Amino acid sequence: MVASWWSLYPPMLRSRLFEEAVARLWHDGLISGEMHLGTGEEAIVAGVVTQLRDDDAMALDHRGTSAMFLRGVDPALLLWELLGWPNGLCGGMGGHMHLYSRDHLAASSGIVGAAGPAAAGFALAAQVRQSDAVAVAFFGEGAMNQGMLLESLNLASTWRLPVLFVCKDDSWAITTPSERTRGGLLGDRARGLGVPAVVVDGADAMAVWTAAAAAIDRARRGHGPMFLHAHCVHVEGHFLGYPLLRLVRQPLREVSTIAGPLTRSLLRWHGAPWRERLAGLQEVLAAVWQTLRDPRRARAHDPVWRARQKLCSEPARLKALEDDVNQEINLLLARAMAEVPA
Amino acid sequence: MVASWWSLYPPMLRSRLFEEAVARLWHDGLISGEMHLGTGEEAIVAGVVTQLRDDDAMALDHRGTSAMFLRGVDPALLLWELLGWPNGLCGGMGGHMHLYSRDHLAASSGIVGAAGPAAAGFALAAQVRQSDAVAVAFFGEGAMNQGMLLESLNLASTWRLPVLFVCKDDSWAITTPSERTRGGLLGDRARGLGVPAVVVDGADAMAVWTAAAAAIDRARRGHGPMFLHAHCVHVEGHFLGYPLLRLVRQPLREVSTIAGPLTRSLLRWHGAPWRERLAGLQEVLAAVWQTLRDPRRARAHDPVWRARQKLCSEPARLKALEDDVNQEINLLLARAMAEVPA
Amino acid sequence: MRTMAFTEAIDDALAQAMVADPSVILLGEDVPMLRRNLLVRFGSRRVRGTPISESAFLGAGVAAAMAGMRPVVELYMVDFLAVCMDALVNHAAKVEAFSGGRWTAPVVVRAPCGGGYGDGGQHEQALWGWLAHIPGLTVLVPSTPADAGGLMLAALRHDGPVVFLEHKLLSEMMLEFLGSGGRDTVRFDVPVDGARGPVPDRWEPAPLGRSITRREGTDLTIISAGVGVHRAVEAAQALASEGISAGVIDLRSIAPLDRSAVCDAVARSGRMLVVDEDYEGFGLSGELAAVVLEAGISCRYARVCTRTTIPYAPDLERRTLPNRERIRDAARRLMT
Amino acid sequence: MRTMAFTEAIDDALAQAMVADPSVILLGEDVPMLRRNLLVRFGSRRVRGTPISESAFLGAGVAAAMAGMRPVVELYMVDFLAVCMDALVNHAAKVEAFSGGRWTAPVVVRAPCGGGYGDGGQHEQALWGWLAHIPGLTVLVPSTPADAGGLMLAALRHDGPVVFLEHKLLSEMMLEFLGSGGRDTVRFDVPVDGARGPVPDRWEPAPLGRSITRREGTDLTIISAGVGVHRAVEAAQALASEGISAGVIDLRSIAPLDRSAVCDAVARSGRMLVVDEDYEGFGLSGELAAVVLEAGISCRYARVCTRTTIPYAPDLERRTLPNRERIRDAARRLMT
Ligand SMILES: Cc1ncc(C[n+]2csc(CCOP(=O)(O)OP(=O)(O)O)c2C)c(N)n1
Ligand SMILES: Cc1ncc(C[n+]2csc(CCOP(=O)(O)OP(=O)(O)O)c2C)c(N)n1
Ligand SMILES: [Mg+2]
Ligand SMILES: [Mg+2]
Repeated sequence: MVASWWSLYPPMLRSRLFEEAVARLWHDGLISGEMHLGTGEEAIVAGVVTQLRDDDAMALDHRGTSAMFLRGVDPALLLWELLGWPNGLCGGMGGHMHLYSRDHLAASSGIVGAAGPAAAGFALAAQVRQSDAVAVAFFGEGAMNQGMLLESLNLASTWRLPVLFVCKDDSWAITTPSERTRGGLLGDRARGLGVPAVVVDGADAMAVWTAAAAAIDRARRGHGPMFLHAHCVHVEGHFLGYPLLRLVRQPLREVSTIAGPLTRSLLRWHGAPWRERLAGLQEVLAAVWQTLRDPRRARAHDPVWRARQKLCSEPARLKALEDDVNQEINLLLARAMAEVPA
Repeated sequence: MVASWWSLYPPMLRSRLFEEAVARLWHDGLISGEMHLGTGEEAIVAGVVTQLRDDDAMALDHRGTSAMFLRGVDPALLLWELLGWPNGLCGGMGGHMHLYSRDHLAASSGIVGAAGPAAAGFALAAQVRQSDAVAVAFFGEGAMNQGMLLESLNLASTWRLPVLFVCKDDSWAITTPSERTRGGLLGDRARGLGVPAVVVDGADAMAVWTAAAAAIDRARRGHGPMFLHAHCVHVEGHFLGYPLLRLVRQPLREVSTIAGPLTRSLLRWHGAPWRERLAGLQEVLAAVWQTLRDPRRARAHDPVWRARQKLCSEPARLKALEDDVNQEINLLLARAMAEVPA
Repeated sequence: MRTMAFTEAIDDALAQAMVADPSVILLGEDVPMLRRNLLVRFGSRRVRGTPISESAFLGAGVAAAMAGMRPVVELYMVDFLAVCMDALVNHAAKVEAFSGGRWTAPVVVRAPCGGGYGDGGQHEQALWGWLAHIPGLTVLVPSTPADAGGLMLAALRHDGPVVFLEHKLLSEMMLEFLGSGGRDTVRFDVPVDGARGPVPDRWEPAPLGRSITRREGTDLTIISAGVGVHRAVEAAQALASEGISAGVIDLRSIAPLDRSAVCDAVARSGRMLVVDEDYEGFGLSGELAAVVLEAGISCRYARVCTRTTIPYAPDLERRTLPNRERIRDAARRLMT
Repeated sequence: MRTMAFTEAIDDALAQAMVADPSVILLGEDVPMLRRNLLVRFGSRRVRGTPISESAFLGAGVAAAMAGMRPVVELYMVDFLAVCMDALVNHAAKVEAFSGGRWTAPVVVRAPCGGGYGDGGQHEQALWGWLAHIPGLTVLVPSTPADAGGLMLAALRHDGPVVFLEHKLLSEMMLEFLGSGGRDTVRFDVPVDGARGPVPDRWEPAPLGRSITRREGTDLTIISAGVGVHRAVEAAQALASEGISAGVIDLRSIAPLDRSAVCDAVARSGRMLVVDEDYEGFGLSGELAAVVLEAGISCRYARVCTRTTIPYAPDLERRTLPNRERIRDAARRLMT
């Protein structure tokens, strides 16, 4: 089976609309705690997950809701879990950072880097059984500084485990620009641990699909792991309510609370010489500016929009498709929210 | 100051004779527990340690006795510590895997990989103080699979810490040949973490000295860490009483105890098909053979012997030198063993 | 006298310490943004952002401390100590012993802890009793802004490793960052006296290993730390209306433990109720039982602790963490 | 009835399990050499050597267990769990809770533990009470070859994560490997009944969470695990000659804890003496005190535990680990 934009656009759109619905529930206060969405990385998730087989496994990080959804986990169970209802996927015990579906061999973790050992373990089970199932690990570029993930790249290569390591590189780790904390190149890093690496445009679902297909095929044939490095943008920042975006979106409300203490502290007696203080201020402002005018936020980089462009030539078919997806998500929400738990 | 064979041979010989004395004490049962000696890696240790400055730091692994000795820690204090006497370097609390000398900013650890973060921390202190002191980390190639060491290579590179990472590659991790557990090349691994790497013949003290000198100079000038990859052979195997060497040295005594259970188990009903059983047997025997006829154990690869060769042209001067060293070590032992604690 | 929020107080005490001692440095993930007020004052040489490499930067902090620095190493949450526990357990805590008392590692590990805002079981653990099991570690759990600042100063003066835990329910800033995310559609059960309060104009180090009595009581002694202290005080107020006089001791320091204060109070009241947000088994609540028995004091005993992995769902979470109702019921049972 | 050495018994039980269940696999550093007898019988697909990457291979073992395998993940020593604790604490122990009871991680972590042969403080820790603090972990500490094999089988049948600790002083093989290294110039204080003993011809799983009474006694109850059990029995024999009748309970399972057996015995004798090679504070000895107090039993209590980092020097090491003399003195004090 090969992919086409007609086969890749629907899952991306479904994921986007589903997560936008989740965002509304979160803003309404119906979902508690942090909420890390995958809006902006749909091309990577869809490009990989849509070609997994029933017996393949997935290891996810704190940002796995979209992967679970596209893997075929009942979306109502997902919503109920996020709402913390007893009828949720995990009975309300896990929440979005701890989504588990045994039927799908899919496990999440809020511990950065944990997707590496987990995927290696799923792949180990397949290898011991001498099946040709594979395991996928999804993680961010920040996780590539976490020892357990580096170790598991080496473990997968020495045992030739059927693992696809997918690095969704949004170039941020919460408020830290990752180029400030990374030595070398991630692809070289993977190769130095024995895992061949490919770079792919994470906004191009077709490119991701093609690269992933080759890697998965290779793994099924027993040739070991691959490292897929895909760049993307997280439209909502690290999580919903991301301070740096709030600063940009509601400057009046947010700037005051931050600017006051910052300038007071900057001007306090005793401390570093001016040069160092201003360098520090520069470091803070840089992060804000980078968020404020991140060119990657332009619509042209939105993977869903880009996929849609490929289909504009057939407006009628496109409209029908989008109507279907819209209706599916609306029905889902209506159905899910109707079943308020006892 | 530059090195010459006349300046490098003495420390190597001193280390060798000192450790041979330690080995005798261990065999006599005066030293308890494991004993990991550095016999065979003198060229690496001497080539690096002899050019450290008073304010430089060392982070050592379980095999750090020789480095402590060559760094100038009172050898009597070392012996007493290994003997577990209250007058020892650490009052008998540490033993050879936990040698600490605050005056020398030298710390050991029995936790594989821990030398990485420790050296980074020592270097961090120097950097914060804006001094040009450096820190050296000594570790084996097996430690290069330990997450914390990989992490600290990246940390050192992003912070441009003055660290010299010295990998003493004897190609064994206890009974495991390291090529079986390593993906990629260690130099590439370091580069993928942002640390430039050089390979050097670990049996050639002069080559090590030259490479280390360049790396240390670079670090002092604020250009960040380097990775030195040096191969060596541990003459006594992983530790004194290394089973695989005993097997080779006292076959009659050792083989019987091992061969019996092994063959019985090999022939038991129920288990893997023959092919797999024999592959397993092969894996065991391979390790034994590799130890048995390791060409690297030939005298020509002994760094101390090789250094000595360079000096044979001046037999008189050489003899005088060796007599001095012999006498020094003998006096040390006499002095140390005389002071039996209350 | 000034009034400050919990985290504000800690950072203010840190600023005072950083002025007095140039060897005090801060490092951790997002520290440049989370401690931006300190960054713009003390510069990026002393206030450093790290990669997500806890084992490396905590281990580095330990060695930097051995080399004379006073590093405050921040973990994003105490739960994540699990990925770098070795640096604390096998190194920081053991340097002094291994060196025969000749060398120490005065590193301060600062970590948000605790639950009540919906992040679930990998992000809301307390773990203070777990850490206190290791000889050589000092573990501090302040419950008010004044104690938070004073104990941070004490931690920086202490000549060994200290774990300083900052409860997220007391930290306006953390709760805003992780809990509400700017929403006014969510509420949290925040102990007001813990989240904001009076602090001295100039910080003095608080005594290590010294508890404080938050409420006098003759019928039973409730012993707790962190948010549990406030829950206990509220429960004690309710119990008073039933004629039960419950005293509340705030340990503040888990290790070293204020054995004498605990023994005195329990010997007098004859009843000990431990309220511990950390896990029930093999932890603080057990140690307190042992301390009292070792002193030859016989008492009635009960504990209200976290017994399982902390659930995500708000109502399950509320029932799992020690709450007023559970404390009150346990106290009533102790009286019968 | 056969006679076996401690480690021999464990490996024999493993072999039986590997025959019965193809999903049982072994992995860890040097496993091909340390378990060579199992390697040549079951092949390198099921008996695997690993890099020195505990976080990766323990984490992989946890996930492999979730995928239906029964992995026995070997750590070289329990002390090194500190570098990979996250896989146990935040994953293996929490999968069942996070998944709402729908998924579990039946991984067995096998690790040598304990001291008495001169490796020092980073290599001789017990840590069983520390591990037992985490909800969801089962922690087993056998003291005889028969229990060792039976508990390993039980661990492999259990539907959750189990830490199986193998005391090095009971393991002829480990002691030869790490302690004597072929020397006949060194001696160790090895409990003979623990190092070698009768084992069944066919292994049956031992019950989890069930202790066993090693010696009956009316004056006081000594509770211990692992090597401590043998030290306690020897001390009890000596005490008998002084007219003190001390019973000894071997817990075998630290978590779950055999509360009823402990309470029954202590209620009868009125005196509890905990002998624990793990650290004293915030651990097993405290939990036992709490268990008894919770049951409303008043008793006299004392504990003989490891109080500090374990020293390297043989005599210091002997005095730091629980020994007969300390046990006897504590027992005598309990009687006065
Ligand atoms: C071991 C650990 N350290 C720190 C954290 C806190 N944390 C949660 S997400 C995150 C950033 C992760 O960045 P990245 O891996 O790039 O993923 P992204 O969020 O950008 O998708 C951090 C530091 C954690 N959850 N686990
Ligand atoms: C974290 C950790 N895992 C395992 C061990 C057990 N161990 C001690 S030395 C060693 C082998 C180390 O090999 P290498 O790093 O190459 O150093 P070498 O002994 O060869 O010099 C191992 C596995 C340990 N001490 N620490
Ligand atoms: Mg990222
Ligand atoms: Mg080696």
